Amino acid sequence: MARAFGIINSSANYVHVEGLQTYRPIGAFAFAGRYRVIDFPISNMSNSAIDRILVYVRENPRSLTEHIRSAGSYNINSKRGHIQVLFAEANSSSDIYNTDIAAFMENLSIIERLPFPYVVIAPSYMVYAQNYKALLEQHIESGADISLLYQRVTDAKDNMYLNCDYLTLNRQKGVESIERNRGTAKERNIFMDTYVMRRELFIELVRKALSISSVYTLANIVNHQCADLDVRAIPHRGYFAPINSFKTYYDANMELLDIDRANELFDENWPIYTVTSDSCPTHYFEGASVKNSMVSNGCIVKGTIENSIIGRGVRIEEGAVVRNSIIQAHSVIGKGIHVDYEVIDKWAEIKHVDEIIGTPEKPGYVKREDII
Amino acid sequence: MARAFGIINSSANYVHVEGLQTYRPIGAFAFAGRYRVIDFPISNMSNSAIDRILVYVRENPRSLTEHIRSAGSYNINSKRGHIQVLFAEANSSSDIYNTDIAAFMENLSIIERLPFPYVVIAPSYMVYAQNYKALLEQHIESGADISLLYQRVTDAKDNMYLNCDYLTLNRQKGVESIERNRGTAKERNIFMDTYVMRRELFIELVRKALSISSVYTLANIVNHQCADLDVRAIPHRGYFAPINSFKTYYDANMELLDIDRANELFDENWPIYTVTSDSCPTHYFEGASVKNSMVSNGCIVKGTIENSIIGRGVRIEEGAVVRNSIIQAHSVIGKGIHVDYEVIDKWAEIKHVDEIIGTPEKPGYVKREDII
Amino acid sequence: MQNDMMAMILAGGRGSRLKALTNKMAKPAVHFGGKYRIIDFPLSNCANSGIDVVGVLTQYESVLLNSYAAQGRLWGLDSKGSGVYILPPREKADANLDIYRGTADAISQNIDFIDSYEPEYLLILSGDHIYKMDYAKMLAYHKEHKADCTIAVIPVPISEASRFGIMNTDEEKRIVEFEEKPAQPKSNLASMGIYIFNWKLLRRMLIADMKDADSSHDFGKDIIPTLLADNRRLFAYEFTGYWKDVGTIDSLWEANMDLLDEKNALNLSDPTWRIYTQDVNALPQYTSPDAEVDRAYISEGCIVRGKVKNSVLFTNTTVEEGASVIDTVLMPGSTVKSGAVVTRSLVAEDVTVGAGATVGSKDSENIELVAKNVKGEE
Amino acid sequence: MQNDMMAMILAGGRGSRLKALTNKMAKPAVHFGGKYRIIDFPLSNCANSGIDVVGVLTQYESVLLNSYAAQGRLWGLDSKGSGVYILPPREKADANLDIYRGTADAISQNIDFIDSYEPEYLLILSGDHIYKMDYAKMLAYHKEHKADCTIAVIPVPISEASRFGIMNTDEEKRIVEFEEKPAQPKSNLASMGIYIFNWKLLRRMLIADMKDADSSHDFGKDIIPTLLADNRRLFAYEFTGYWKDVGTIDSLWEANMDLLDEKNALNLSDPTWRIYTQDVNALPQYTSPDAEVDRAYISEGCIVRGKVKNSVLFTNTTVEEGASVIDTVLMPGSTVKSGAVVTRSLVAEDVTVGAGATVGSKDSENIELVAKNVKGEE
Repeated sequence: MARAFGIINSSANYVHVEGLQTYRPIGAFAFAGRYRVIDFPISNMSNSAIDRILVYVRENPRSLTEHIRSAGSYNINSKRGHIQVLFAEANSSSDIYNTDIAAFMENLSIIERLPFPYVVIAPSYMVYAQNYKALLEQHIESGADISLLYQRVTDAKDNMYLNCDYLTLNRQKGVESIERNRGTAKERNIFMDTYVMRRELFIELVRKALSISSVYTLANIVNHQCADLDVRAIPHRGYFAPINSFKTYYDANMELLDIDRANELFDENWPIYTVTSDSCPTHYFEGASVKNSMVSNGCIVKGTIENSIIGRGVRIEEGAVVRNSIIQAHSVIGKGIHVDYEVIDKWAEIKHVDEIIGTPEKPGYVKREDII
Repeated sequence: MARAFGIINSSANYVHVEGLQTYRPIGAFAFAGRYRVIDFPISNMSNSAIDRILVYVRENPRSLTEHIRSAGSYNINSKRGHIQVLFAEANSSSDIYNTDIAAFMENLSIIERLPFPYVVIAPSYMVYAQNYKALLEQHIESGADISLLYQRVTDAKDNMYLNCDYLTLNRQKGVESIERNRGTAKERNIFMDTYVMRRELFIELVRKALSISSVYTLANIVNHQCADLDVRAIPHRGYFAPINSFKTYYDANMELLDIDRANELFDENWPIYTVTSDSCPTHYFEGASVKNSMVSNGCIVKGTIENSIIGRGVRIEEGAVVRNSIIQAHSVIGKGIHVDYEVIDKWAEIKHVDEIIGTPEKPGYVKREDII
Repeated sequence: MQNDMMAMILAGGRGSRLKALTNKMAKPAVHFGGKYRIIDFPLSNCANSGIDVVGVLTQYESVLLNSYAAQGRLWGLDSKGSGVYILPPREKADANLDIYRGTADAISQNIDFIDSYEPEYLLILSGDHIYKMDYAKMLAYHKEHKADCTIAVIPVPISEASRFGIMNTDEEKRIVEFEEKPAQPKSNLASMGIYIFNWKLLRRMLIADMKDADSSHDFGKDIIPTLLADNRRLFAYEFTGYWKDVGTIDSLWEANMDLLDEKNALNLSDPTWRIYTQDVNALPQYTSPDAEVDRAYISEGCIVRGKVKNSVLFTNTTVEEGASVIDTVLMPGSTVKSGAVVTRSLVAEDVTVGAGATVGSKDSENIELVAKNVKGEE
Repeated sequence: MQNDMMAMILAGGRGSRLKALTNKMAKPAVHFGGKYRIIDFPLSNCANSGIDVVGVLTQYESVLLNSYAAQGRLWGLDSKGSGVYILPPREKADANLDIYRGTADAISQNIDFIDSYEPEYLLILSGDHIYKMDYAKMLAYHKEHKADCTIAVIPVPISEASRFGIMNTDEEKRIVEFEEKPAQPKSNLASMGIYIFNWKLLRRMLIADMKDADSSHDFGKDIIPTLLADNRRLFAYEFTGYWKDVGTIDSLWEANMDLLDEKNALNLSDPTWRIYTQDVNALPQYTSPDAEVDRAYISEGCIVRGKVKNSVLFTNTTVEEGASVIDTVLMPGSTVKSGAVVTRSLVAEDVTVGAGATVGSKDSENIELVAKNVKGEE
């Protein structure tokens, strides 16, 4: 039995991933073909023996609620453990009030009844592997009030980090502030939106945040308390991808075609769980071709696939050529059609055009269930 | 494999059960101590081999989503079957647009992909036992376009039926109209908000409803089509309780203390499933007393219980007397306190007063988590 | 139970003609179709047919089969009131531990288990066959014909009929005669080893059969002939889909190869009749920039850097640079090292074909079974 | 596995002193505490301690136990990578079907099963005891002491110590001697039959033990003494909570009665350490206007119209009008008909005490076991 419960937090209301986020929160985005982004934080928690998890969903809860409905898929004991979705039910009137703090406040009695002294808070919109048990031990040992996880990057001007926060640290790794990264410096300690603290302190911060400002987020209140509390930063190494814009989503997926990079994230001893879809293996017909790609099960491939990531149950018809693209589950690329630099959302069907082509700088997007 | 899928519909937006409904939709109300109202329609479907069920939740989805998260609790094959919650995600701006039709429209692509020719639609806010397999067979045999379930009552002026619709029938049990029961007549064919029809017709009606009026409900459009379609009524006999006001909630529960009446609803060959809470048996201490009551597991009873329905994990302290009341899960009645004609919501604690007493005509209500 | 019928799967076969593959596992646990095991088929059929309770009668070297089939969750058979129960022979108050003496004896020894569910009908299945069948439809047929026993049959070429148990029926499909491997078959309807019995009747017959010293306690040899002799109502239920007994290495290879056909009759991708199996934590299949893949059936977790043609690659197999895999089945976790050439072979689970090695031949009569690691170039 | 430890529960006991209760079920399946079975305790302890994989070694008349314990869902042990596996004796490629020859042999015969999970540590439990224990804490203790084997012990009154296996320890709790039922006990620390072993070491010892013709293949008689003789690091882990071996009708009755104490040490209502069991579809307990209930432990589905005092009523029991149930345990589904008086008794599952009958006496030395229907007035 772990000493901590987990909270998986939603992206802030200023983050909006064009296209994809219209249909589901970032946590429910397909990632690496057969996974969803939220599989990573949940697996991190499950592997760290955290089996009581609250998932805050800011908007469009359906797809995420559907995806995580069974704790059993994540090797979490289905009696002892539980993945529970927190909605912000009362605050739908105006989006600026729809904050993580408001949702925690609304569900505070649930949090107060949990018999765990610590809480680990992780984002549902960032992909990384991290042992939270080790993080918790380090936190307890250090005596800090709050520990924050960060990654030191030397390309902080990159698109990928523009919607992130960064930490300003003193020499003892004390956190002096949490601020939005505006891309004004190359080197930054990018905050991974991951917190460890005592449950009591967490509850105190939630109450305090609301007393200061009705639109404060958890990051805001922790930043506000940096001077008064012992807030420390703990570095993370290895694969890290924040998913907070359309381009970072595309790039983070494509990066996995470097199999060494993918193996950084997918370690045999740190399983990433997901919900099974019971698809059969993928069937390559005579004349098919596939190179430098990741293809999920249940596909029917008669055409050509290159440098692409293909979700479950996709059909690539004869003569179709798919390059540099992410094709999500159950989509169909019709006969002879060329697709290049595109993200094709679920259940779409490309059949009435000759080609649909984006650019490396600005990949295209085809909406869910669209017929083109 | 059944030929139909199921939809469990939410109560209309003009229904509001004082107190209780602030916290959860009617389907999530505690009923008969250990059940929730929605356990009845789900069990009816499960027992009828309908294992693909869509549950439309109009508001406050959390408690209902939590309750029904595992199809396994209802003896529904967890691969083949599935209980899925439909939210009306886009329509939260104004409550009048928040209709069942809007939610079905928003989730139409899910409904269109289901491989079942028929749909059974049942309410999440009415308690009754009904074999839907038999209903479906009768519907198919009759050749009707739509079949509606109703109960003939002779006390339609009673509170219990005031928020219901009633059917006007011709001599062939053809439905001429569906109208709100205003209590102007004693005898009425109370509509049990239960429909059987072809899936294709259902989809057609959803589209048509929106083309006529943005605020039309399913009942509205079926009423509108009564002249054009073959809509027939099928009578139901046995226990039937619509839960659509505070008083009907109280009365429907209390009625179960007549054990013969309770046995009408709880038939050994028609199991009503619910989610287990893993409570231990109830412990009656020396000096306790209990008469004419239903008590769930996990309670600690040191005082007296009479004519009451007690939820799981309730504490009745020494000298406390509970009469004619519904005490919901995890509430505490402190030493020596008298409670009479009350509905006490979950996790409440009565400890600073001598008594809290309602009347048979107007039972009192104590809010969730209140300390009194 | 949803439809008053429970199923018992006879899964005790040693599958001795599958040789090395069944050294450490019972035949129903043998892998098939890129990611499945044979027993996934009857179990998924049960789940999809609305059957809640399944008993699996195991006998020989069954720890792997037992712990696999015990995970009812895999087929959704883990709801309240539902389950997959492994039933090996057991010691009783009044009898010593003994093996099952025949297919009927396996059921007889579990009468108390079956009774505890009070089924109206009992479905008896074999754990050895690859097929998709809706047992609910067979039950409807059984009820419609007011049958005492219904036996699923499949038409076989009359030339091969003498290899099967053949049912001779009248024009109403009532069985008038059963012949085991007849030299002169009168019909081409072969028994698929799938029976629906009215439980009360079968129960009586099994109790009598247990006491019969001359009985071999077998459905085909004892129970069915007795029913016919008693003039009971036995009906044949004709099945016309894909059905295969994968009893030899060649037929197992063949059944896998069938999946490569564009219009293969088994159609594992039909979303209305899924075959469920154990999910593995594996990345999607990865193909390198140099991979060549043509006519193949490939599952998750595979890494292909070489050439794959006309082959079935099970979960987590690896084909390294410059290797060729042709007309071959690679069982889970097997590896073909760089430059190796594997043709017309079936490579067993976790087996490695070393770098540069050559295995199998395109002209061989039989399929090469590669059951042990093959040494490569040093 | 979450903590590198898997558990094996020895559940083969015939429980012959429980007589009629175990005619048709193994002892671990015996009912306890109003709604539980004995085996719910070790299984719930495993679930609550974060153990994912549990093997249950069954032997005697175990169809009920097997099909009960196979439902891993009941204890949440049904997640991906998790499970409860029933392991009866089985036929192998190189050995005939044979019963388990002793506690150690039961583990030895399942080495391949255990190996397939590659555990670092193996937890061995008995399926016969009522207690709540966090095995994760015991494992932490085991690691902290760099032990080869850790044995849970409980202090017993020194006067009773000669009934137990007694561990003599040094001041660091290292076990220096083990005595089975010593006439002159040197310590009061009794073995609870709960062991944590480093699997690699135990595996070697079991293989040696299997070949030893003189061994009785028992942990207490063979494995532990050999470890001590080898000067291995064995430590005692002291447990101080409620622990009871319910091996006789009297002790089973007593353990049930313990639950009536206001401050009973077992505390089944602790929400942080729930005991999980099979849920039944039953209404809440119903009491009629004439019911009298005082000092009782009553589960769902009970109907009380008479008097219940100082008694434990299991799920779905009925006490009719005018009946009295005093100092008694009513097992599931039992009925006390109108006017009957039952005192100091244990009424077995589904047994009916007829109208007006009198059973048991308040002065009897032993508890009356009512294992068959008692005829009432005509």
